[in-house]
Formats: sequence, structure tokens, C-alpha cells
Amino acid sequence: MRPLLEITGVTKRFRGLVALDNINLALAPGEIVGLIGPNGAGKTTLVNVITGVHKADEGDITFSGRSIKRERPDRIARLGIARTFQVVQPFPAMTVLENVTAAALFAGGAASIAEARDAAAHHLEFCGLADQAGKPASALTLAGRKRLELAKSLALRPKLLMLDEVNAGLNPAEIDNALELIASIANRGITIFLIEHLMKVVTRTAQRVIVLHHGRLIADGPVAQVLSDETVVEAYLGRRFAERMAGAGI
Amino acid sequence: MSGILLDVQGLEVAYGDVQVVWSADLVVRHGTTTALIGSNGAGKSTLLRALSGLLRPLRGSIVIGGRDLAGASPRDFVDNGIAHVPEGRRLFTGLSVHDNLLLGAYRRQDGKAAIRADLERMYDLFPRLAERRRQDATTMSGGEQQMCAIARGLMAAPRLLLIDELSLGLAPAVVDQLVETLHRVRADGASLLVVEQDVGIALELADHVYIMDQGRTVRNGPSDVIAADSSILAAYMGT
Amino acid sequence: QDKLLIGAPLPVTGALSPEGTKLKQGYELWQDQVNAAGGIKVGDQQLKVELRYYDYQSATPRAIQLAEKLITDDKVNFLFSPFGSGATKATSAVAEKYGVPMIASSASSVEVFDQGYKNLFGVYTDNSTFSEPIAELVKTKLPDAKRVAILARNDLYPLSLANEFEKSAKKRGLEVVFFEKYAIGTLDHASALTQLRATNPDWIIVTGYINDLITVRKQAADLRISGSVFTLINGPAYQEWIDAVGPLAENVTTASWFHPVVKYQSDDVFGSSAKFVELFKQKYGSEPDFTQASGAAVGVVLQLAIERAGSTDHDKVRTELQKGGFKTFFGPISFAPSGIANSYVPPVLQIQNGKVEVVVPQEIATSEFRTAPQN
Amino acid sequence: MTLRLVLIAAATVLAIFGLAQADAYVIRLATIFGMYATLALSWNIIGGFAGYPSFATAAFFGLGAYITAVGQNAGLPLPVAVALSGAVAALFAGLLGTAILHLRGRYFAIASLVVAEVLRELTNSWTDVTGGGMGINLPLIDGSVIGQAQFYLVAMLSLAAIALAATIWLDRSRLGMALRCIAQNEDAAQIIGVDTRKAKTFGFMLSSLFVGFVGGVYASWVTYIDPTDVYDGALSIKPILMALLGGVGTIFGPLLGAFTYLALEELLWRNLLEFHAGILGLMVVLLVLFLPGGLSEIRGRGLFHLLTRRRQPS
Amino acid sequence: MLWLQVFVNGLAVGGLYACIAVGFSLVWGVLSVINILHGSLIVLGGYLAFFAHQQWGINPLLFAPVAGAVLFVLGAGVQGLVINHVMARPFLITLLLTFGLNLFLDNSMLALFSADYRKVLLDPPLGVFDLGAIVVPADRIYATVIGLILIGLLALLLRTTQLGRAIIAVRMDRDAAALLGIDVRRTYAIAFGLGAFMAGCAGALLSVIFPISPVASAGYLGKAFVICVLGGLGSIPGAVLGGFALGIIESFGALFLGPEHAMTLAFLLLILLLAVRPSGLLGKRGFA
Ligand SMILES: Nc1ncnc2c1ncn2[C@@H]1O[C@H](COP(=O)(O)OP(=O)(O)OP(=O)(O)O)[C@@H](O)[C@H]1O
Ligand SMILES: Nc1ncnc2c1ncn2[C@@H]1O[C@H](COP(=O)(O)OP(=O)(O)OP(=O)(O)O)[C@@H](O)[C@H]1O
Ligand SMILES: CC(C)C[C@H](N)C(=O)O
Ligand SMILES: [Mg+2]
Ligand SMILES: [Mg+2]
Repeated sequence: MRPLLEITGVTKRFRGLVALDNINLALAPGEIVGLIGPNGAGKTTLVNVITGVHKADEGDITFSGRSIKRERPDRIARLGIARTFQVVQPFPAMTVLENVTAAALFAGGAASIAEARDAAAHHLEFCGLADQAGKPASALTLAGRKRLELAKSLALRPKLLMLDEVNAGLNPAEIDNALELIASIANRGITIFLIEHLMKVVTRTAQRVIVLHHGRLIADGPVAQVLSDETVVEAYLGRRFAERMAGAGI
Repeated sequence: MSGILLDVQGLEVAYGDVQVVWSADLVVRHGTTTALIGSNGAGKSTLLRALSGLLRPLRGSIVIGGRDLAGASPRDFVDNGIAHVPEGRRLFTGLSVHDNLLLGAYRRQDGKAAIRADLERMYDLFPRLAERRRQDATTMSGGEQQMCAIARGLMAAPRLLLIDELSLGLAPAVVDQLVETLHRVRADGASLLVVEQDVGIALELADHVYIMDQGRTVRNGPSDVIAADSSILAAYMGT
Repeated sequence: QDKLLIGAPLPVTGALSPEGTKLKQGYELWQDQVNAAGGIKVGDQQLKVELRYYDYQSATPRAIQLAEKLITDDKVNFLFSPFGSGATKATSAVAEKYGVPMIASSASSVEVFDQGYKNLFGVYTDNSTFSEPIAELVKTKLPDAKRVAILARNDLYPLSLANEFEKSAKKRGLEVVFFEKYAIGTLDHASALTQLRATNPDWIIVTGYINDLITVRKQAADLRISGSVFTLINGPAYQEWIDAVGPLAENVTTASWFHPVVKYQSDDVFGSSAKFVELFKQKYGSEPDFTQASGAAVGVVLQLAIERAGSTDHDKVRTELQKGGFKTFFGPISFAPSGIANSYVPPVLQIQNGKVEVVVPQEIATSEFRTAPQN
Repeated sequence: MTLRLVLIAAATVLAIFGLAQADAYVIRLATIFGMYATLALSWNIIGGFAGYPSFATAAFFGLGAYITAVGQNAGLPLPVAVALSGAVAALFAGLLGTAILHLRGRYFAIASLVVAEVLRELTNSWTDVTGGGMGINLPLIDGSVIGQAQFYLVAMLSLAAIALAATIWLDRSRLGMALRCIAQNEDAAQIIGVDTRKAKTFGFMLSSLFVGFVGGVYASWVTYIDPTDVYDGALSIKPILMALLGGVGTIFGPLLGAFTYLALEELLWRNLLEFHAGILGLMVVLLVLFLPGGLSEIRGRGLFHLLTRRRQPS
Repeated sequence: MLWLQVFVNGLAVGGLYACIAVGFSLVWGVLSVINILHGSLIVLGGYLAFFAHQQWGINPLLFAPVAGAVLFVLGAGVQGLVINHVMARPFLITLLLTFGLNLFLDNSMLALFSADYRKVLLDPPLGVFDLGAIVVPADRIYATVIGLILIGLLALLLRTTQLGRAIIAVRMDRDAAALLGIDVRRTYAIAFGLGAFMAGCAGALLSVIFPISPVASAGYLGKAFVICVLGGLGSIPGAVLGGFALGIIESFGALFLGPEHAMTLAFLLLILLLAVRPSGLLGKRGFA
């Protein structure tokens, strides 16, 4: 079937530095794909290029058939691509509810603010933030802020949701909750692109993993296969990790 | 066992009303390398910021060479022999490598000669920097920048060097090189407290390891002991 | 009612504050004299004079609001104008609206008086009374002077004055080879003067205010500009200007509506020009210039009109003002139907040996007009 | 909610006509208040809601003033001329916006600051239309002295009322929501689908529309304008100060700010002939020092925290 | 010939413009403060020079550094005691602060010195260099040379001294600088002081060329501001370049469009520049 998102030959440079080097990949509808790689590999940049925050220097990006390479971020958002920020970016002076309402209003297709507010309330419920609705976003804990990011993204009614290290900084318990949430999002048929440092998360949720290294895509395939791949071990996981994994029998 | 250089007791740190470090106890001994590991957001950087005076702790003590510096200014920490290589290097745009290094010695009173001597020492510790001493520091590759940042820290002639995210964004090869250098640095008498994402590297580099989780120092022990106990790592490092 | 309240909007702060101070000095000297003499005689009673000042910050609209405030809120009996043609023209509309006579200390541009207002009276004669005698002077003393260059500040009075000079020059068959404006707030005039020099004029006229003219005079010298006559208005009549340019002041011609050398006998509180000058020196330690004098002049004119009317009633006083024929230390003052003074000949001045000398009219001339070329 | 609006509206109308009966001096002050309030409210739209520190107020004010002046001298009736002033100002803002709204923070401030300078120069030099440095007179409106005063009072206060109404509407509107998102985090705003370019431009235009109106009414009120006066940089700074005083990004803050500032200014100016500006300066310094910091942080704060706190949507 | 003279005029005034702008640019660059006070500081420098000349007959051109020194103290004081309290806040706050300070200083000078225009008269005057084809006023040349020397020294200080590095460090990354033991607030004070120093020097240098009055301050501020945007915010070479650029633009603007349009041209170019290259002619990296 036709891929939801298709990236062909995308390259992105920042002055000298090549952050993305001729990337090719495709996401099928409903898939959950993990994206891993060392710090500075280009993961966030890839997200930024897809969402139009940065313009790709070369290559093309198509979303459900149409090229979005030249679109502005707000158009892309309205087309159905949502993302969370690695460094969470709420509107600090607004309440949690207002934050999500805004999302529902501008890309969630809500007809009126009132309608958007109802939708928002529902999304907060879903993300377990209902009781925090009245707080200013700045008052949330890190975990709370990450959930808010999720709620906002959902409010966009996206076809594709890109999660940039939503679990970073969460403790095991919080991570488990987050994973359930992600799972239930996936059940709605939303395609998920999962950027992670935490192998545990990747191995538990993703069906497929893509590895970036120095802006190059060095592996793309089923989780187990990729994680045992020589180059990946070399570049990212490191020998010791591999050994431990072998030991733990993952 | 050599004497205690840094003794941290019951430290609590917050950003405004967001408390992040709930209880940190940690000891660094003269001439040793201590590693601090833990998942993202565990509070490692925050702890380090408190240990260099960037953040004022809510509670707890930071005793260095017998003096409690909790709440003192970054200058006092520098003057008491603590240098901090921050997460993300934070080199100064518009200044050459040379100038960045000289700034490292900003608080030193022991005269130009000594400083110049140390400069030369840095340049042979990190030959790559010698080649690029006139280049705008922030235009160098990540690895070179990390070297420059560490060298800048060492220029303060510290008794204890704090390094945050040593290997962040660096190619494994570069990391190995850095590890070598840091062994030399310690051999020259300075002690190190290193925050490191990559457990493997941490274990290889350090004599003693602390594990931090949700703002608490939960475990510590000699590297080999920790390394042997994979359950600990499984529990706290999500691996 | 035992006192006469007069409203006086002043530019205490802002670009015009030097002039604001001068006007105030004039007002107060007059006020002292009147009140010392017991006040203004109105019929059988004597009214002490009280002046109500506010700062309009050299901003014309503020001056307009002030005039209104003074009339409606402070309930003043009469108004003195703000400084200069621009602000005076603007405020005269208010005075007219409320029918309150306003005596203008420092407006000399016909554009101010051609609005058909009944309540505006200015003690300055119009700008052509500057351009005419000076042009005549040039024509007679330098028959072979042909080429005229004019540089004017793009501002009501200086521009209007420059136009008058153009007229007067053309009238006498002189050729205006250069006529340019410079923007208000111009710091540097080198470029304009360079172009002016290129037209090598015999007679150079620059209009503006004191700061413009200090810079212009200096830069003209820097650029080795030489014409046989150098006319700068308004500035050289001020002692500060002479102090500021020093030797460069030599032979510069200018004009002003008053000068200490004028010798008028008057039936005002001062009695004569000489006495006014003397009292002014006593109070302020310097010779009065025309702006300081005009401050006192508006006072005496109003006083004479009121005393003749024997009332402070606006209509009565206005009628007396229109009748005119006031003998003041400032000169014999009557007003044209438009309200501008037309009853005396302002002296043409030239700086000689660092002193201001009167070269025209003959009766009061203190020295011969000189045409030594500029350095 | 609507009840509250009705009340506000009623109160405003009453206040305006009540004031119209007061004596000339009060009327004059109230008229200036109307002007200040409108300027502060307008700035608040772009500077408070959208967080774009505009220094272009003087530019739109002067533009509005001259459009009306030139328009009336060309025979346009006052209402038409003023309407034109607003329209032109808004259009100009639209064009300008496309040029400088992509700049952020200081750069935008600087760019907007230069605009007034440019317009002043152009006005100065376009003598045959604007009268240049000579300034330009406007026809007096007819009616009794007090009648005229009341006319301008009602005009200015109505503008303020309209600006206030617009602010209230904005506060609940899509556009207002968009601007607030932009103010707090422009990138995040884009990511949730806000067409930031469009929103900013509309905000800028709306803001300048009122400034244009005020400029026009002002010109007719003072009957004479010249470039130095209507393009005066202080016209750009004062509204910011007022908004800051009352609470940036709030609805009623600018009103209260304008009131306080005017009271302060008038008080000092009335009582100190020589040094009012200096003391005013000191006051400004103290106010700034003791105001809660930061544009975004001081949303809903300012001197009148309690009065101006924004309602939490229920 | 005419063109050559006009060009030289542009250069001659451009040098002065550079002096006017450098201090403003420095403060802007290091502290992110738009210093509305700058113009008044220049005027104050002018008065210091004027009185020094009046009292002791000191040549303002030579007195410049002294005037600068006095203003350094003043500036450092203002930053240390007042502005430092709001450094963490958006520039709008600091701008309003300096706006208030400016109202105060202007009014104070008006009260103290009166608004009368005064000018330093050198005796004997410095005269002009007559190069036949063109003439150049000597005082402008001397002022420009001295100004450029002082600017050079300032640049040298920023480039080669530990203090200079600290200033740039603080500008680039406040926390990282603090980590090295740099006293941020003190460094801010010194930086503002240096800005005031340059203002003082400029004032003294200008006092032999332009009349001095409190009402002149706004004009200087306007120029400084335009020049910095032209040349590039917070860059010293930018300020110098911008100064000369403005001088020459105005000079030729006056020639081609007539004197009253001289500034218009400059402003139009400025808007254009802002739209296409907000960082000015010279980018915004580092100093000197
Ligand atoms: N706006 C930018 N300007 C210049 N360089 C940039 C920019 N954004 C990213 N980079 C560089 O591009 C490279 C990739 O950055 P990116 O944030 O994509 O890495 P990442 O894989 O997300 O790392 P992490 O795991 O830390 O999030 C890095 O070297 C980074 O410094
Ligand atoms: N400036 C800040 N303001 C508020 N909260 C912060 C700030 N910096 C960090 N935090 C929060 O403090 C917690 C700990 O952050 P910290 O950077 O110390 O963790 P860390 O252990 O260094 O993580 P990493 O390994 O990713 O660097 C995180 O939840 C983070 O969101
Ligand atoms: C004092 C004078 C220079 C004022 C001038 N007469 C004017 O009409 O503005
Ligand atoms: Mg990332
Ligand atoms: Mg960290």
C-alpha cells in the first residue's frame, strides 16, 4: 500500500555541518517506527525538516501522496503531522486547558473556541491531565509537561505523530504509563514515529527501528535484527551494551 | 585510601519552585575519578550546577577542603579549586581557542608565567587545539569543542574538574581519545567528577561510580563492583 | 478683581528653550516695573499684573492646548503668544475662538497674520522689513554684486524670510543662483555649502535659528566660502552667537526688531529705550537682545491698550489695540488690519570688531556698512 | 459574561456623556485620556497580545494626522478624512508588516522605530502637499466653543471605547488566541497550526487602525500639526509605558495605565515649570524598577494586578 | 571636483559619526541595552570639555580622554546601581529605564547649564588643509583621527586583555562566563562605563565643531542609532563603517536630492537594509 510519509534523498546542512545526509525512508499507515542514534545524529533535525521548521537542502518529502517540502509548519500541522518537542515547549502563561484548546482550534478543525475547548477537555482526559486543566502550564512537573505535549499533539487530530524523546527524564513508573498512552494512541490508527534513547522503550513499542549516525541512515529494519547489527553496535550501542543485551537475552 | 576533597551531604536543588534534586550525598577523594550516571533528567547536571555555584541549593552542605561552600558564588567555587565543564561545552562565539583558554585562567593570581606554562601544557595534552589556536572556538567540530572546553576548565588549575556529558555527541573514537587524556590529567594530580550517559565509558573511566535516579543518589561503589552487578544497571539505566 | 491675569505659554524645555528663557526675562522685567508702580491703571483702580506660565515643551500642539487651558481653566484676561511664527499661528486660532486678544512677541511671518483673525497683534514688523533694507544696502553699496545664494531652514519663519529675500533680490535685478532648503535638525551643512560655493555667489543669505547659523558660519569658513556680503538671520543679533563663532562674526549682516542703540522716547513704564536697556542690565547683567525686548514689549503694548480703554473688557481693549499709536521703548507701535506691526523700521545690523553695529536706518546708524570680503 | 459586557458598555456611555458636562479643563484632560487610552490599547494588541515590541505608534499616528489634515484641506468632511486615516494606516501597517514582521525582538523594535523617522523626513520634504516644516492648518469645526470641546471629547473617548471593545473581542477570538500563542512561543505556535504570518499582520493592522483614527481626530482637534510634533518618538514610547504600568496583554490594564500616566504627567507638569520632565523621568525609572519583570511574565500583572487579572476560561 | 569635495565632506563628518555611534553600539552589543541615554552622555561630555576649556584653556581634542574617564565613572555607576537590577528582563524594560534616565539627565543639564548654545572657540583656530582642488577642515581631521585612535584602543582592549575577553564572554554566554569566575554584574558595569567613555570622548571632540546644548542630545541619539543599524548591531568595526557610510550617503543625498532630503535617503536605505539584512552591513559576531 502507499506509504503515509515518504522521504527521498533528504539532505540538510547547517553551515559546514551536514546534519542529514541523503536520507531515504518511508512510513506505512498505522506503523510504529523507532528512530535511534547518538546525540547529534540528526534525529531532531529530521523531525524539524519533516515539520517544515527547517527546509531540506536536497531531496523531497511527501505526505499521503503530496509533497510538503515547501510548506510552512502551520500548513503541515493542519495536514495532519504532529510532533512533540524534545525540549518541551508549552505556552507557559496559558492554562493547560488553553494550551490544548489552541491546538484543537488551529489545526484540530474545531469550528469555534467553545468547541475547541470541549475537544481539548476530552484530550486532557485521555492523557490523564483532566485534574490539572486549570493550572498554568509552567506549573506542571516534567512528566506533566510531557503529557501536555502529547495532549496538544493529539488535539491536532494527526495522521502522523512524531514523539521526540517523550520519555527522556521520566522515571520507570512514569515511562510505563507513557508507554500505555502511546499504545492506546497507536490503537486509534495513528502512525507513530518514536525518537528514543531508551532501548527499553524502543524494544517494547516499535515494530521497526531506524538508526541515524552522523546524519546518515545506517540501519532500517525489525528491532531485534537492527539491534544486533554490527555497524549499529559500533556506531551507537557500543560493545558493552551489546554484551549486556546478549546477557539479558533481549 | 586518599583524603576527601569534596563532601556533599543531603543536597537539595530546585529551579524556582521545581525541585529537581531531592537528596544527593557524594564524596570525591583526592586524585580519583568519580563518575555520576543516571537516566535523562535524573538531576545530574543540576547537581553539578549546584557544585559550581551556578545554582543555590535549598538545603545541604558542599564541603571542599574543610569549607562549606553551599550557596557561595561561582567565583568562590573557582577560587576554591573547582572548575565546571558544562553540558554542551558553552564555548564563547567570537573568541579564538586561545582566548577561550585564557579566560579559563580568569581568576588565577599566580602570574603570567604560570598561566603561559599551563597553556603550553594544554596544547600538548590536546595537539588538535594547538593547530587551531586562532580559530573561532565555536566553529570547530564537536569533539574539538569538547577538548577545548575541558582544556578551558583545566586552565583554572582546579583541584577538582567537573565534566557534564563527557561523550555527548562525540564519535566513539574521539571518546576513547578523551578517556586517555583524562587518565593523564588525573595522573597530573587533579581529581575528576564526570557525568556520563554511556555507562560503559563511565565504568571504564572512573574509580568510583554514583548512580542518580529521580534526583537522588541511590547507589554507589567502586566501578568494578557496580559493573559486576547488571541488575543495578537494568534497574536504573533502562538497559 | 484686583489683579490682571495674563497667560503665557513658554517653551521652557525642548528645542526652543533658549528663546523661552529670553521671553520670560522680558515679561518679568515689565511685570516688576508695572507692579512696582502700583499696577495697571484701569479707570480708578490699579490692577497688579500676574503672569501664568506653563511649559509647552517646544511642541506646538501642546501650546495650542495650553492657550485653551489658560483661557478656560485659569481664566486669564489676556494671552501672550508662544515663541515664533509657527506656534503663534497655531495658537491664534484658539485666541480667536474665545475672542481673547493675544499679543505676539515673536511672530513676523505674514502667513501668521493673513488668517483674518481679530484677536492677534504682533509687535514684530513683517519679514520683508528685513529683506528690503538689506537688499537695498547690497544694491547701493555693491553695484556689481549680481549673484545671490539662499539657504533656508525648512521651517515656517526661516522659509518665509528666505522667500522675502528672494523677492527683494529679484526686484533689484539680482540673480538668485542658489536656493535650497535644509531639514530641521540638520547637523552638518558641508554638502549644501559645497554646492552653494560652486555657484560662487556675491551675496549669501542663510536663514535659520542660532544653532544652525553657528554651524553654517563655521563650515562656510572651513570650506573657504567667500562672498562679499554674508547675511545670517536669526542669530548674529544674539550675543551667544557672536561668542560662539568669534572672529568669524566679522562683517556678517543681520537684522532684528530691536537693538539697544535705538533711541525712542516712550510713554510706557520704561519711559525710553535707554531706560529699558539700563533696567535690563541691572536685572540680568547683560544687554537685552530683540527677543528679550519683545517680551517686555508685548507687556507694555497690552498695558497701554488697557489703560487707554480704561477697562479689561476684551472688545474695548481690542479696539484700542486696533487704533494703535503706542509710543513704546520698542518703537512706535501700530498694527496693520492683519494685526502685524507696521509702524517702525527695524535696524539692520552688522558685526564689526565683535560688536553689533547698526548700519541702517541712517538716523540711528552707529557705523558704516562694510563690504570687506569674508575670509 | 454578556451581561458584564452590557454593563461595561452602559457605564462607558454614561461616563462619556457625564464627562461632557464637566468644565473645559476636565473635558480637555478627558480628551487626552481618550487619546492615550486608545494608543495604549492599540499598542497592547501588537506589543501585548502578540509580544512584538512595536515602536511604530508615532509613525501611524503621524500618518493618520496628515491624512486627515491633507484630506480636509482637499475638502473631505472630517468623518471621511478620519476614516481614511485609519484605513491608510492599517494598509500601511499591512505592507510594513510583510517587510519587518519576520524580525524578532530588538530587531523588530529597531525596524519599527525607524519607520516614524522615515515618514517624518518624507513629510518634511514633501512640502507642496504637507506644508513641510511649516506645518499644516486644519479647518475649525463649527459649533460653540464648548460644543467643539465636547465633540472631540466624545470622539476620542468613543475611539477608546471601540479599541477596548476590540480588545475584549480579541481576547476571546481566534486571532487573539493565535497572537497569544505567538507571544509565548512562535515556533510552538506554528507547530500547532497557527498561521503566524497572517496573525501577526492582522494584529499589526488592527493595532495601527486605531492609531490612525486617533491621529486624525487629534489633528482636527489641535487644528494645526507639523512633522516634529506628530512623529514625535515619545508618542511611541508613552503607550508602552502605559501598557506596562497597567499590565501588558491584559484587557483593562492599558486603560488604567493611561490614566495613571496622564495623572502623573499632568500633575508634575502643572506644578513644576522648570523640572517636570526630570521628575517624570525619575518616576519612570522607579516604576520600571519596581514593576514585575519581563514582557511575557508581566502579563496580567502591573500596578493593578487585582483589577486587571485575566479571567480563567471556565 | 564638486563630487570629490562632497565625498571628502562625507568622510570628514563620517569620522565624527563613528565616534558618536561606537559607545552606543558597544552597550547594545554587550548588554542588549538600547541606551536612550547615549545622546545626553555625549552632550555632557561636550559640556565637560567646554568648561575645561573655559576654565583652564585645555584643548578639548586633548581633553577628550578625561571627559571620557569622568563619564566612565558615571556610566559604570548607573549600570551598577540601576540597570543591573533589570538586566534579566526583556530589552523593552531596560529601554524604558534609560528613557526615564534620559528625561532626567536632559532636564538636569537644562537646569544646570541652560539651553543656550555654546561653542568652544580655539584660539588660534585650527584652520583648514587647502589641497587646491579640495579643502578639508583641520579640526574634523584631528577629531576623527583622535576618535579613531580611541576606538582602536577600545577594540584592542576588548581583543587582547582579560577584561575584554570577559566582556565578550559575558555577552555571549552569561552562565558559562560566571562558571569561569567572571563577575557578571561588575563586567556589565564596566562595559556600560566604556560605552559612556566613548560618548564622553565623542562629546569633547564634537565640542570644537558643533554648538553644545542639552537640546542637541536627541539628534545625536538618532544618528548613533541609525549608524549602528547600518553597520551592524554591537560591532565596533560595524559602527565605524556605518559612521562613514552614513556620512557619505547624507553627503551625496544632499547633492542629488537637495539638502532637505539628505537624511531621507539614509533612512530609506536603512529600512531596506533591515528588511533584507537585519544584522547590518557587518554581521554581529564578536568585536574589533
Ligand atoms: N539550528 C541549528 N543550527 C546549527 N546546527 C544545528 C541546528 N540544529 C541542529 N544542529 C546540529 O545538527 C546536528 C544534529 O542535531 P540534532 O538535534 O538533530 O541531533 P539529535 O539526534 O536530535 O541529538 P539528541 O539525541 O541530542 O537530540 C547537531 O550537530 C547539531 O549541533
Ligand atoms: N533550567 C531549568 N528549569 C527548570 N527545570 C529544569 C531546568 N533544567 C533542567 N530542568 C529539569 O530538571 C530535571 C533534571 O534535569 P538535569 O538536566 O539535571 O537532568 P540530567 O540528569 O542532566 O539529564 P540529562 O542526562 O538529559 O542531561 C529535568 O526534569 C529537567 O526537565
Ligand atoms: C525670534 C525670531 C527669530 C522669531 C521669528 N521672528 C519667527 O517669526 O519665528
Ligand atoms: Mg534531539
Ligand atoms: Mg544533563
